[in-house]
Amino acid sequence: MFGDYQNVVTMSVYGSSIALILIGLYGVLIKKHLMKIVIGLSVVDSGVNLMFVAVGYIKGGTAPIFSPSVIDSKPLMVDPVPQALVLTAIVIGFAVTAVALSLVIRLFKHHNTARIDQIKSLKW
Amino acid sequence: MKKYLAIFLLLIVGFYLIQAFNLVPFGANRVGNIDDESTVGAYYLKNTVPKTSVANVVTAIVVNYRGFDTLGEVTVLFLATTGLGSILFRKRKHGEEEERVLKESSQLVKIGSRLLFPFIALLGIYVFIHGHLTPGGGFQGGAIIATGFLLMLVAYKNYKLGHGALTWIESLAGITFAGIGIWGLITGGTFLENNAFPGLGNVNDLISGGVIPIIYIAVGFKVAAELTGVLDILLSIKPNKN
Amino acid sequence: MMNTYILILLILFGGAFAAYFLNKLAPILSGLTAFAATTIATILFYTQVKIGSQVQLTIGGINLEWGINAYSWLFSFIVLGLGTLASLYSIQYMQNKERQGYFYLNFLLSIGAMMGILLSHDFVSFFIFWEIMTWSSFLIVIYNGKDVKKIGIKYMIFSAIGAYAMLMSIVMIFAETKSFLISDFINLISTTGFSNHILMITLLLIGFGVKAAVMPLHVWAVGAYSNSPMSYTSVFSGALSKMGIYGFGIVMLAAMTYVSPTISENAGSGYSIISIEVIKIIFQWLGAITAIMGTLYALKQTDAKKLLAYSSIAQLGYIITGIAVGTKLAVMSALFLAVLHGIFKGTLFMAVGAIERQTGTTDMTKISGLIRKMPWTFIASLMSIIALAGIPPLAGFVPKWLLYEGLITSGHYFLVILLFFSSTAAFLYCYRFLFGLFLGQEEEETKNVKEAPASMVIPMMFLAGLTLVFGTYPGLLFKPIANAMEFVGMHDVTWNMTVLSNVWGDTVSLNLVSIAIFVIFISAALFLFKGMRGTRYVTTKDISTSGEIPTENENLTYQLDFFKPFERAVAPLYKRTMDKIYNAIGESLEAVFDFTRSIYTGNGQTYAIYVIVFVVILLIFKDSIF
Amino acid sequence: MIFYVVIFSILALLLVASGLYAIIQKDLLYAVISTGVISLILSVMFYLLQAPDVALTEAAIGVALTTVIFVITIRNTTRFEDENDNNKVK
Amino acid sequence: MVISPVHYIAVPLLAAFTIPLFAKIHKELTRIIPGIVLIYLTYVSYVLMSKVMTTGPIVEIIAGWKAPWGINLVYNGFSGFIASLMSIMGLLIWIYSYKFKKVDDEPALKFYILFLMMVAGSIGITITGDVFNMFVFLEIVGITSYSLTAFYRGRDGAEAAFKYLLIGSFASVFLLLGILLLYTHVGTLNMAQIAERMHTIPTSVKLSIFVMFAVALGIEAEMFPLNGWAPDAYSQAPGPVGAAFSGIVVKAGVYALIRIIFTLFDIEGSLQFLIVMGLITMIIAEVSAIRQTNLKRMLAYSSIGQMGVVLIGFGIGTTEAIFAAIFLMFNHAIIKGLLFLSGSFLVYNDDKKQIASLSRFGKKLPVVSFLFALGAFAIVGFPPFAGFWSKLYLLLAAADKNLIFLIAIILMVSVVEVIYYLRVVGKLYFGKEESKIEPKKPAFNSLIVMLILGAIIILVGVYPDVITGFIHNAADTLSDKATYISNVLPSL
Repeated sequence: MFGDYQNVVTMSVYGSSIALILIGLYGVLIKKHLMKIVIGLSVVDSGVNLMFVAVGYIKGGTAPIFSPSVIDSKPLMVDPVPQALVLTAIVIGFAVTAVALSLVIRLFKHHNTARIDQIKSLKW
Repeated sequence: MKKYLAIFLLLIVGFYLIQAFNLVPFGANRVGNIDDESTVGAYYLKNTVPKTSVANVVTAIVVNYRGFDTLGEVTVLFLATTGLGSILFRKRKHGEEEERVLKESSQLVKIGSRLLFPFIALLGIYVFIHGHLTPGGGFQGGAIIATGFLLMLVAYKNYKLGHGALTWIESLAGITFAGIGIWGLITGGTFLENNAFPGLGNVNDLISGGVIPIIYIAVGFKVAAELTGVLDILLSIKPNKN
Repeated sequence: MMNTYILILLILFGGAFAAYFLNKLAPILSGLTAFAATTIATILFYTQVKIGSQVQLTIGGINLEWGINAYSWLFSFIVLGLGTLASLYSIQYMQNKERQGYFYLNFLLSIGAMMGILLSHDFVSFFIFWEIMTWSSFLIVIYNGKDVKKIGIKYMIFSAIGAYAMLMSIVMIFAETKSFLISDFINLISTTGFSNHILMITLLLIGFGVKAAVMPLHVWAVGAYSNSPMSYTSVFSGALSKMGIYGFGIVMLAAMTYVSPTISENAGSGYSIISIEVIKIIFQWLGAITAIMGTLYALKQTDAKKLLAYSSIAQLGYIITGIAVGTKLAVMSALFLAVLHGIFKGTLFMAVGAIERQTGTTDMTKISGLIRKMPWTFIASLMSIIALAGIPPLAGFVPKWLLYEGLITSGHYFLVILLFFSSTAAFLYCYRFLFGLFLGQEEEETKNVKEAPASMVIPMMFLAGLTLVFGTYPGLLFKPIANAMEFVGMHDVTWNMTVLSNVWGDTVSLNLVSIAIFVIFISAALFLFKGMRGTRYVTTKDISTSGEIPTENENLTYQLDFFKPFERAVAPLYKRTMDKIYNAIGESLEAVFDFTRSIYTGNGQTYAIYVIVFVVILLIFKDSIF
Repeated sequence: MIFYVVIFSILALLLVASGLYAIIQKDLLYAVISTGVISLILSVMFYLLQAPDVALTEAAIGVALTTVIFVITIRNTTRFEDENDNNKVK
Repeated sequence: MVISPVHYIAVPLLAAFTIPLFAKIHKELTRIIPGIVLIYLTYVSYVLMSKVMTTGPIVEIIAGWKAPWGINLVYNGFSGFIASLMSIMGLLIWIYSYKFKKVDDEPALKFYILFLMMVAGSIGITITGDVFNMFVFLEIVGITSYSLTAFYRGRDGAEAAFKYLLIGSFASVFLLLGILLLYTHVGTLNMAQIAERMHTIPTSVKLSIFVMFAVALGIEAEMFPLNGWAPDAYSQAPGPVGAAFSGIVVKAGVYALIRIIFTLFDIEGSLQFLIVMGLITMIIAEVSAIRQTNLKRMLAYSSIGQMGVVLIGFGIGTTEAIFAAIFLMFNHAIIKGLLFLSGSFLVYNDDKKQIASLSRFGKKLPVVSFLFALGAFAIVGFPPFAGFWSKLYLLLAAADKNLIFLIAIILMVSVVEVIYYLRVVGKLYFGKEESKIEPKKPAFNSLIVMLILGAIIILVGVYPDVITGFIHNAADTLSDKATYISNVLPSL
């Protein structure tokens, strides 16, 4: 489908998803602000989701839906399983993000700061 | 210092990720010959239409083949709402009215939202009713409906969400999902088995696929209710007054 | 037979819980329960149980075997005898003290556990009972609530080290023999040699050595002995420490003597440098050093409890040396001393307990002249002290005689010198104990002191009487000892009811000696009592100082700095180096441990970095790790 | 199909750029909107990769709802990553 | 309706969805219904376990699709034993926490729902036969744990929960990546089929996948460098939740890790890896506990250390060692449960949960203190309590493989454990001065639960045969991979 440009597409899909994962992890590891950490986590999630869909893609495949126009021709279809999994993953990611944000709000109200290096009353 | 260490570590992780995914060429056919059924993907592509009469294979997987996952996922949302409620709970002073601390929106926004809301809701409902035929389904439809509610919540300072109604919808949808599952057990089949109706109908009809559309509608309502609940809880927090 | 063993243990353990709960009704009931339980157990044991009987049990897929043999039979005297008498003694001793239920619970548990140890023919039940004994005695050590950290925890740490060394050895033995039976272990040693299993044997010996308070492992003992209630200390020092000796004996005697001469000791093993002889020599010396150090420290004490505690350590040192030397005479003396030490040290601790109960202190600088107030206690103490010092006609003479003879005949001259030195020094603290507490001038504070109640005096007098009996007729004890030695493989032990003999043909007829000394003693006593009529009693306040008023620095009592010149001579030995080393090790370890937890910085991001670092390490080295 | 190649490359570049922006930007509001942009681009990509279901979900949840709850949180905490900047605004 | 493993999941879910409705009828129902469900789950455990012991493993398919096409639940000796343990612990902790909060408080309604789902999710992790389904259950457990950790507003629960969430998100990311890579190579998500096709994956990729799974599940199993969240979460969560963490949630994590290593992968070095990681985890955790002044934190470190020992047991790999490890899991659930439950009464009125504050509580709270001391004695492995046997069996298994060095280290660490536990016991009965803090008298229901746990500890200690039959069966099941595959995929 992409001919000689196969590598470019591979690079841009895989590369951007791995880049998103790494950028997100960087944010989680380095940024001190709790919000930034949660943003980082959601960026990582985006990267992983993209990876799922990218891996399920098949060159020349169509969306796995047997609409009336294609039901008889039985065309090549992309792998539906990663898509189903990623649906679940997105929703779960949202749920976790919501809980994380609520914790951020509570931590901010409690400590009046949102910097993770200042919130360490529990240690050792 | 810590920054460079992190970058260094992440580059190594990235290297190994690339190495691992290098063996998974983009766009290659990993499903295999569909008639072999050597992978689950192939099996689903081959058997979904004849065995479940559902046109959208992803829907069939999400609701039927891996319906158990979806039940768990709906539960995760439900628990997130519950957890949010407990994490952000605060005792209301006696007689204190529940209110969202938002600026009053302009009249234009208010009217626009009110006009838009039914259409958004309708779109959402359409999306999850046709989940087994076209792209979309319970999650997408539910999320769309939740956006509609979001619009209303933002536009109207004291938009009253019927909490009782929300709970009812949430619970009934959940009970429907789990109940259909248990119905399968009661009738001698397996949990979530698609045997509530005698026939599965014709592919691409609105009424087809046995319980799959019903479950997806339940999921839609549930997701909509949960997401709205999350938004409502988050919007009712009193911001700091410092 | 099975029923009897289980019944005995049930009575003791069940009695423990009964005593605990009866305390809620009336404290006296728990004491009575303890006495009843020990008495019934003793009667049952000596009427129903025959040497050589065995029972098999299976628990958790492990085959256990219980039984009694001549060797454990010997030790049962101390456990049951001392247990019964101490529980009788406790009734009055513990009167009006708090938490009696707790005390009797653990008291009976430890007696039951000791019986269990003696009944065990396999290592698993041995270890189970050993641990029950350890923690129940620990609970009594901390009963007072004084110095829990310093004494109780120290005791527990050492016990735990010992017990886990033993456990490690037990699992190693099982890996080798696929059996937990002690007899199989002995077979293993005897068929494959001693030096091939040096690690497991060393570990076992460490385990037993802790309880027997052998030299580098003794630091817990003084605190533990002096901190527990005296009625228990008599059992603790008299019987519980003997469990260490019991195990030590099993390893050293059974394993050593069964080794068949055909096996080359150095055959095919990495440990061949260390042969059985080395182990023996190590323990001979450790025992001797323990004896000397114990004696020297005992000299320095002003607290009667501590004095006795150190003295116990010293006596255990003799026993260890005797067993480690391993000739028939030495072993015989060691086992004799093991039983005898239970008797006289039990008495002495009871006597100190009686004094403590009546006067409220055991500090020898504070009380003196109790001879008139507590005559029975005095007599019991006197006899025990004589036995302890090893003077005929009381029984202490017998093992000393045997030990020296055993050492000399086997050529351990230097050990003889050491032990002789230590037992000479022992006279000093014996004297001090008697003098400090009973003789000398009466203090004002002890004016109203009365003799202890009969239920406390009777056990003391009974035990003191035993020293006389065994001193005159040592053969009463020689018989079971010879049987025990027969059991562990030392055949043809000769003994005589009343006569000690040596290889040079000298004989001591103990009958004659004791009759002679008894006559002398009686007449001297009569003379003293008669003579004392005319003397005047002076109190400590009645001092004539030639017109000069004494300052506080002047030493007016004998008790303080009693042996100063002697102490100065042996001062370098008093530095308590072992204790200091252990403390230093413990503290620095704890500091290191404490540092470790700063890994958990409290910063969530740091934890996240740990995760990534871990992932990176695994990814980079995945080919070599997996 | 050079068209797809170009689209994919542009989308990928945008994705990485907005990812970096979301992490680097000190103003959290912009950072959050940037994550919304990521989701938007992602949903286009999903559509191009023949995953319309996922694209819809990502559009509804990722673009709208996630962004909104982030914004609500910012309202309840601070707007800027640096504590000093927050004071400036007030 | 025949009782089948899916009841473990379906019934709690249905109940959780209905509780908000019942709350409208009567508030009290919100805490009664979870209890009824847990009683039912215990009954299910009883029925299913007796079936498993007589007729062998139960494989249940979901939605009518046979494995590998659908999701299936595998209820065999091992997963069944752990699931039963979880449901019983869940029931006991529910009884304990029955009067935990007034139901008029709104979060109290949520507490019982969250708790019920935490138990159900852990059971789900245990009995599922599908890797992605495991991920979903892991997230259920995660979300409930985060919320429950942050449940109290007075404590630093939110901080602990945030750390937990941060590390937990790492776990889900790595787990997802691992699942994805696995799926691309074998084209299936069913554990049995993955196991069967594992040999087709190139080694280097297999190792990468394994690293991802090991890290993700290692986080849940509290393996050393991944367990920073654990002490915080344990110490800040409400008492019963702490008990549930150590008795139920960690067990699920360890179970998942073990299932992955033993059934899914066939990597030779993974067992040595388990031993080494277990060893490091144990040493660091126990050593960190020694000067801990916060009682709950001390218990948390001890819990982590015990999990390290469990990993060592599984790492040794022989059937005897696995037996010992499962026994240890059982003992740890019960004993640490007792310690957490009684400990939270001891420090109930001290906000900082300091050990110093329970000085001489032996008099004020005799029964609770006694039970705590019993638990302390049992966990350090004093006979005749339950902890002794698992330790003995573990050491025997290690000695059988000639791992002398390992035995020595385990025992040395045990000495450390003895020290810090007995310090607390000493403090409890013989502290220097009486603590000024007034203790909270335990409610009747809590007391009953603690007494039951104490009785189990003594019963198992005196007569371990009551439980060893089940554990033997579990150990045999785990070490037999071929049977697992043929049970799930009979046609292949």
